[in-house]
Amino acid sequence: MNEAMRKPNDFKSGVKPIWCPGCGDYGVLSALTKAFARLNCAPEKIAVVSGIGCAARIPAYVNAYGLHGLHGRALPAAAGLKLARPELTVIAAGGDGDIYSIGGNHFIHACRRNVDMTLIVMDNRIYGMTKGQPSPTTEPDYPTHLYPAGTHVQPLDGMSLALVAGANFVARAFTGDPNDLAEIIVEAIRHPGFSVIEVLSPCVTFRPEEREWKHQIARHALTPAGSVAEALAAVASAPELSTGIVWKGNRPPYTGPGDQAGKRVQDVLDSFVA
Amino acid sequence: MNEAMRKPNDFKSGVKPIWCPGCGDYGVLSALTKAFARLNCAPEKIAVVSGIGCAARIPAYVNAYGLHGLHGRALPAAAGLKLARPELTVIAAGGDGDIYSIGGNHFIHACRRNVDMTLIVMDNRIYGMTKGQPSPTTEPDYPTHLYPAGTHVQPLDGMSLALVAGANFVARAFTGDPNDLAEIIVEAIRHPGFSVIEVLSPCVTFRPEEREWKHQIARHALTPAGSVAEALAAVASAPELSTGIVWKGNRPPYTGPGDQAGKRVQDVLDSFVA
Amino acid sequence: MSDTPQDNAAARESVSVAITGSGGAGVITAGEMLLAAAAHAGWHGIQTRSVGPQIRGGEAVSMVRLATFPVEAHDDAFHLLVAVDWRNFDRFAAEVLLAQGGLVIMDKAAGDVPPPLKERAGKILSLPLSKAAKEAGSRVNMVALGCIAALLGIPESSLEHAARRRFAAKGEKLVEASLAGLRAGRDLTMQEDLADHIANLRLDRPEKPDKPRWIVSGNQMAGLGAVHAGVRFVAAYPITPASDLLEWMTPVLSAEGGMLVQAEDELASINMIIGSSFGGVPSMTATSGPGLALMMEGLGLAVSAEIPVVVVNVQRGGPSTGIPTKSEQTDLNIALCGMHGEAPHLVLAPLSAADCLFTTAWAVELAEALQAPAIVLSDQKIAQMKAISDPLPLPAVKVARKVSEACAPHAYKRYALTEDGVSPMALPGTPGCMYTADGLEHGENAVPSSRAEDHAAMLEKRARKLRNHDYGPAWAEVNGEGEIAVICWGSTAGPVHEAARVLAREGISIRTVSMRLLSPLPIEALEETLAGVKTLIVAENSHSGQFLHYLRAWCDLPQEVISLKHAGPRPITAPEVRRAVIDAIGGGRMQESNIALKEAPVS
Amino acid sequence: MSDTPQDNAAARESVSVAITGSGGAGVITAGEMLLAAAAHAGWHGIQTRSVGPQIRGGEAVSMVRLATFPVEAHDDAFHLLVAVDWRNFDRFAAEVLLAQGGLVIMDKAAGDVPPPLKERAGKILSLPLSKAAKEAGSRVNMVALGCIAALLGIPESSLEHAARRRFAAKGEKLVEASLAGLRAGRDLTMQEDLADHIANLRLDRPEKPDKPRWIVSGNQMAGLGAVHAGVRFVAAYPITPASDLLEWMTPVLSAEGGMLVQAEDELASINMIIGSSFGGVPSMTATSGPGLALMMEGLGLAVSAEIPVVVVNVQRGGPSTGIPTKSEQTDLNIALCGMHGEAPHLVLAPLSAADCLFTTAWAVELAEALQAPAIVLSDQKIAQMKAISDPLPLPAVKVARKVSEACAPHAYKRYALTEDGVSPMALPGTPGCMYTADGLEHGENAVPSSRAEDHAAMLEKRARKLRNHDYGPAWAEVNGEGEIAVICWGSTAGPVHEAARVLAREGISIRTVSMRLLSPLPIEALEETLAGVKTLIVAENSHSGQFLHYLRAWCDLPQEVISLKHAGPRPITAPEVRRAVIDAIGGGRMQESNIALKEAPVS
Ligand SMILES: Cc1ncc(C[n+]2csc(CCOP(=O)(O)OP(=O)(O)O)c2C)c(N)n1
Ligand SMILES: Cc1ncc(C[n+]2csc(CCOP(=O)(O)OP(=O)(O)O)c2C)c(N)n1
Ligand code: SF4
Ligand code: SF4
Ligand SMILES: [Mg+2]
Ligand SMILES: [Mg+2]
Repeated sequence: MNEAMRKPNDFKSGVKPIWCPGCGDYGVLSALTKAFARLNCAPEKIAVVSGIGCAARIPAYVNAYGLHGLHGRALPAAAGLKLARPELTVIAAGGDGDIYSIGGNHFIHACRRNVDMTLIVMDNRIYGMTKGQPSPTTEPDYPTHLYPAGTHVQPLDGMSLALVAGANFVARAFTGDPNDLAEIIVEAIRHPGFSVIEVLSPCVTFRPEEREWKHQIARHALTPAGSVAEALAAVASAPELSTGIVWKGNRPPYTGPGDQAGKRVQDVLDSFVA
Repeated sequence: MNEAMRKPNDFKSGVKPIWCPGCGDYGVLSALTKAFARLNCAPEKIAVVSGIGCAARIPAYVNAYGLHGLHGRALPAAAGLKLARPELTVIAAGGDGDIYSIGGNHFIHACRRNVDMTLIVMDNRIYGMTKGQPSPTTEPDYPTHLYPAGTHVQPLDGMSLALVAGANFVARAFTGDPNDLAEIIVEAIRHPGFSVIEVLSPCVTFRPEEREWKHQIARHALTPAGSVAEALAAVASAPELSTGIVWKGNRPPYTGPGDQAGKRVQDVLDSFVA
Repeated sequence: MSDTPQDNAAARESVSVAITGSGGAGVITAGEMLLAAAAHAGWHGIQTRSVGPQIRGGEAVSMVRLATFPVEAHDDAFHLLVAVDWRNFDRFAAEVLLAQGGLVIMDKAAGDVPPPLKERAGKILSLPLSKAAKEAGSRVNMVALGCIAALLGIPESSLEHAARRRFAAKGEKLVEASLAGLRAGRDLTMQEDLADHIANLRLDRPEKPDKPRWIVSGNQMAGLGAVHAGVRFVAAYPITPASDLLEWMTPVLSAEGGMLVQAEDELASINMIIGSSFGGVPSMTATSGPGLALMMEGLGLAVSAEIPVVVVNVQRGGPSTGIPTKSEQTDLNIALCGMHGEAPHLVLAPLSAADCLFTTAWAVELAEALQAPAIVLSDQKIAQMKAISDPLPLPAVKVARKVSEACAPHAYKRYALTEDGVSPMALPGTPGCMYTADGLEHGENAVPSSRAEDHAAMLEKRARKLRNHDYGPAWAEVNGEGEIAVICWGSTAGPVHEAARVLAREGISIRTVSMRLLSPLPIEALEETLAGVKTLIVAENSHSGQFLHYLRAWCDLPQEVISLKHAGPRPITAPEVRRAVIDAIGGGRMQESNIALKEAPVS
Repeated sequence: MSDTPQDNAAARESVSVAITGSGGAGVITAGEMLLAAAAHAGWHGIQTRSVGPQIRGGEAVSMVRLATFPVEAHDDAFHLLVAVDWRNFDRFAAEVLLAQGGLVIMDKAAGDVPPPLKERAGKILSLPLSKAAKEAGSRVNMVALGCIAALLGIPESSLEHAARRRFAAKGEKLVEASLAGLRAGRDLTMQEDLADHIANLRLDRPEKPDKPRWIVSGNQMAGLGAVHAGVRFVAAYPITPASDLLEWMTPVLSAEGGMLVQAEDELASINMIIGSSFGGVPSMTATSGPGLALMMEGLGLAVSAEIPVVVVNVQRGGPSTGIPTKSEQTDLNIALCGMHGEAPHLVLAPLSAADCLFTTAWAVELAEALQAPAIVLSDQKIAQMKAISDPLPLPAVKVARKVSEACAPHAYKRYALTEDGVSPMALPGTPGCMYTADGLEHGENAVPSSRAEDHAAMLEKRARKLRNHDYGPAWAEVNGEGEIAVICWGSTAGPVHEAARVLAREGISIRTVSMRLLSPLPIEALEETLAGVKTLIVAENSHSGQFLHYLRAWCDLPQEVISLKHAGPRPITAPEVRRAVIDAIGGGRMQESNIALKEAPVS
């Protein structure tokens, strides 16, 4: 393949998505392939790692190496891969349930560990794949089959958690604006360390009212802050559906514990002599 | 037992702790029994729930009901108990590894769920029970047997996470100041919703230098802030070993999803008729 | 029913219909309404579905079997297949086998009939289903249902009843539209020369039941059983195919003064219910394979600390994420042996959708009585099946935990070495009994101990309490006599029972043993039940024969053992069981050793 | 060695010594130095320890056995017991049985001898150990060690060598002090009239080895085996008794260009190594029961997606948190059957501390060759044992994953249905082969599929690749001939081998089968090996007989099967095995059925 000529289509696998017509995740797929084209990555040098959920189906649709693993476990699998194969471009992807609910512990520890990879959270504020139970980002009074009267639990604020936990790049984007999303993905991949992009991605089947998001987005209401504290304040004060990059940190990426003053196998054998 | 006369000793079980002589956890035990005495709780109306670790051994040493469960799982067990038996005073307790590492997901979700109970994190910045591996609060360059050259991973900031995730009461205390700690525990128990107390509790065996903490504590450098953002700023700017209550929120505690518009068993049978 | 499935019965006692079409066509609705109408008219039957991977808009098949007698399982072929379209039909081809000579009805616009079907079909009828729907102002599924009902002889009044129940909440206009569609379908059928087929498809008149029948799913019945038995706290994390069980429970629990909490993950859900049950409230969770895997550490704690909890595990295709929407009986291994250390506990399995009511309630009773975790192994087949049933009585379970009275300080022994192994449990709030429940090995007083003697005594206590309990006759459904026996567990009971019924009519008597209690294995009762059996057919929906090997591990089995097994989307069917029995009678296959197990041929 | 353990041997081929005392007394150090000195002098031996629940400052026992021949297990009684104090000695009483007539040496200040010991002891000697230590400017453990060495006849030069190695890094002053203590101990002993006991305790001279011997622990050897076999990525979460394995690995991996990452929990560690191995790097984790429970879902993914990973599970007492510091063989069930769905995988078990080297390396070889997860079931006994061994050669394993070359777009089939079931795996970076590894059931091209045919084909493929592999002779150590066989697995091999050695000298020949490969069970090889056996003794350190029932589930066993089992802190001992054999020969116990299993009497 001529490197200079890579197009978004070069990054589509041809596998037909199981997504509902109109699902926001199509836009993410499209933006991701655009980003890869802009970065002019070789498809075989990319790996997309995910958990389980509608969003987490994305690896198979990308022409790249993919690992469609376990619900909640995209981040450790992605970290293991990136640490073992540092030359790869590693993307982790999943839904709000996958990353923030069952995967919450890996999320905060990935932020603090700061491996050089990019996480895309496709937030639809619902469990799509299991047909409409509330997720950590679902509003407390939103009625579902499981809770006809709502959960009465405060939603989780993924971006603020990412900031506090130490992510090195934090942004929110909207799937309905795939060029912007592609640009943010490009920046996130380029930025060293762990990058988090929360993508507002409507579930048209179980939350049809999210189709309206396209009219409600506060485009680029978030801009890179000077400190984590400012970034937190910006997230707290910005409109609910704001997009933009809010944080670009400069922590060095984690590439493993490095030299631990050890000996090689052949040299360590002496230590066993009585 | 005459209610007016309960003493700290009434809350000691008589089981001999496995802790090393000089371990900070003795002070937590002592403060906890003092707090119960001040609150004049009936011992049978208290439950102390923990995971696994040196710190997590505390339930058996308290004269109260106790559940010494699984590593990392104190919080869900405590939440289940409190939701099922709301009249009990429920304390969850554990170490920095137990709560922040393997238990990290339950920690953030407990903050956001806001069940009315109190968490005591005995932070010694090490895994004591397993003999000295780094915990999420261990300094990146601290040498251990596992990482002679340090982990190179940024420590986790439990208090900021608690604040962002929605805990309703957040404080830090020092085990070497058991009266102050007892007072903070009393306030935390009295405060509705989920209360988090991070207690600096030296591990004299694997981190002997922590004995010096008693000279380094910035007593009450933290005071109740007016907003979560201010609390975050206070935690960020205060000296590393500050104590004090930094946040008292007013979110209503979660007592379950409440009325979900259902019918009782006898009345629901009709729905099966073809 | 015959060896090669074909369609040559005269007056039908049982008929099977499949309706297929892509998303939005509403074939599931049509199937459910067919079942409802049949139930109303007095027939028995079941309805299941199979769907493609698409979340919405994917293709689907609705599979309905109606009969004059109670049925719990599908036949192995369909007499009538109605296709609204053929999109991706090959995905289901293995699950939807047309009977030789069966009737295919398809929409005129649907395109070519898939070749294998063409070969088997007795007749293929292209009807303008969608056109008629448009003309009637209705939807194509209603027209298809109208056709089917007319062919099967479902009374129009029952069909109308079903339509009204279904659509009443959505307004009279929709009801009228659907009725128009149903009529259009009937009319289409009547215009054709289908006399032969009609004669063949028409069901015998049912006996009118005393009371209106129920339509139940296994998941609903499991929820009902749990709440009826006193479960008041549920913590769970959604997973297919257990989510609808949870969705059924939330409102009922809230009305009964209990609650369902959605946990952040399965680790939280199992530990939450350990906490609530420690507090004295009967507690439950529901999950499926991947979630069960995450709960095993928690279940081990419940074993060691002797805290009753119930886990309803609705099995689906494995391993790993596997095939979430299809059934399988392959979580037996993990349910029996999935904990580290020596961890005796209860494993039960409901035998049918309706039996989920009793078995789940019984699981609650046993868990509470024995202060041990109980795993209920339901599966997608019965959990999401809609089955017609006589109204079910609420089972007479006695749920009672042995609790401790208040006592003098330091006198209470939480893990007292009682004769039956069950020790009175003090609930928080009980004065004087303060103790700490522990997953560390402990002495009678609950204080951790690493002494060999304490460990041995506690291991023995925890095993003894389960071993010595009197489980009564509910451990299995045992029927029939004979030197050939078929043994199965859980949802494979349906086809086994039906095969026995068919064989009985053919003059062949067999013994059937359908196991509900899997752990502790009732070895004595089982060996007694199998006394005199020469050939044992072990039927299960697994690849490796998990059940067979479990039986071998613990029991002396009859001389000849035949393994009838296959995993995956196709369950074991009654005709397969019947064929295995006939082959076994054919003889020439007896063998001395039970090692070189025979595997029954499976189509 | 005799039936009732007593101390009446003449010239000793093997002697067992226990040193006990509370925290800070340094009894563990003394035991390790005794072992080191003996190794230096040319003896064989092992040293283990048992500690109380205290993190520090608790009581401890150091148990040392020295012999003129290689030993892998303790005898069942101790000929010499040295007590620095008696604090909480009852905690260990069951683990430290004094031989009838054995010698007890205690510090003068230690107080009363525990009554059961008093009865068994041939002589009890109160010596001023601590006083002598003070006078020598040394510590009491060195004085005790000096006594012991003198009694056993350990050359002073070897003792000095051990002291120098131990303390050199801490400065010459400490070395000198310890030497002074050792001399003081020797002198104390010499002042007493112990001629009888000395004669009794004194070890035969060893044959001087060609090369200096090693002292190894199972955890070290497992780490060495893994790194030698090519493991370069380890993610793990600390847990007793696996942590020291991890601590051994970190620096070596860093020097070898690999790394060890401490994960936030076991869910993360197993998924991290799945990620790294997907990337092509041989990967491993280590854990114990509770951690293994948390890894089962991940292991299921590795089965389904066919990603090789190795889990070294160092067993400890269960269930739940159990007894973290003591050994047990009860994670067999979970290791074999702990995954949901049909999940064929590898399970191996090292037979001794030294064998951890080969078995772990072999596990890496097999996992990589078969693209499947391998669980290595080590246990606390061998993992933390210090064993004298001839220098171990690095095993000649061939670690090679079948990988795919670059190929044309869309041509690559990750899960191609090859004859041997192993499909070439494309590593990220390989042009043209881009695919998505999946835990959902899939077709050959890795695209998810819920079709019955794909499921059946993949289930069969994943089973076939394990079933058809040629594992060679390493599946077990098989020794001896005879109609009586003892079968065991993992660390129980030590006592079984020793019992066979003793029996051989008594003129009794038995067959021993010590299994290293547990899954897939080598049924044919096993049945061949057991051909002609009339009585099979199944020895295992479990309460319910997990191994026995596993064998029964899959194999035809000999007519008489005797279960020799007990769980918990006391492992199976050689004398127990010998007694079971003698009893079996005694006869009168043969029985037709292998159901009513006999349980061998266990002291
Ligand atoms: C261990 C485990 N628990 C539960 C599930 C069921 N499950 C599959 S996807 C999913 C949640 C999906 O929600 P989200 O991550 O928000 O993704 P979406 O489908 O909305 O894109 C759940 C609970 C599972 N596969 N594994
Ligand atoms: C699932 C599981 N993993 C690991 C362990 C081993 N373990 C026991 S305590 C502990 C950490 C203890 O550290 P911390 O929580 O900080 O408590 P401390 O001992 O320092 O008070 C670990 C890793 C375990 N018991 N269970
Ligand atoms: S259910 Fe929702 S999230 Fe899933 S594919 Fe459909 S629209 Fe998208
Ligand atoms: S090891 Fe550390 S934390 Fe544990 S008891 Fe000792 S001093 Fe306390
Ligand atoms: Mg979602
Ligand atoms: Mg700690």
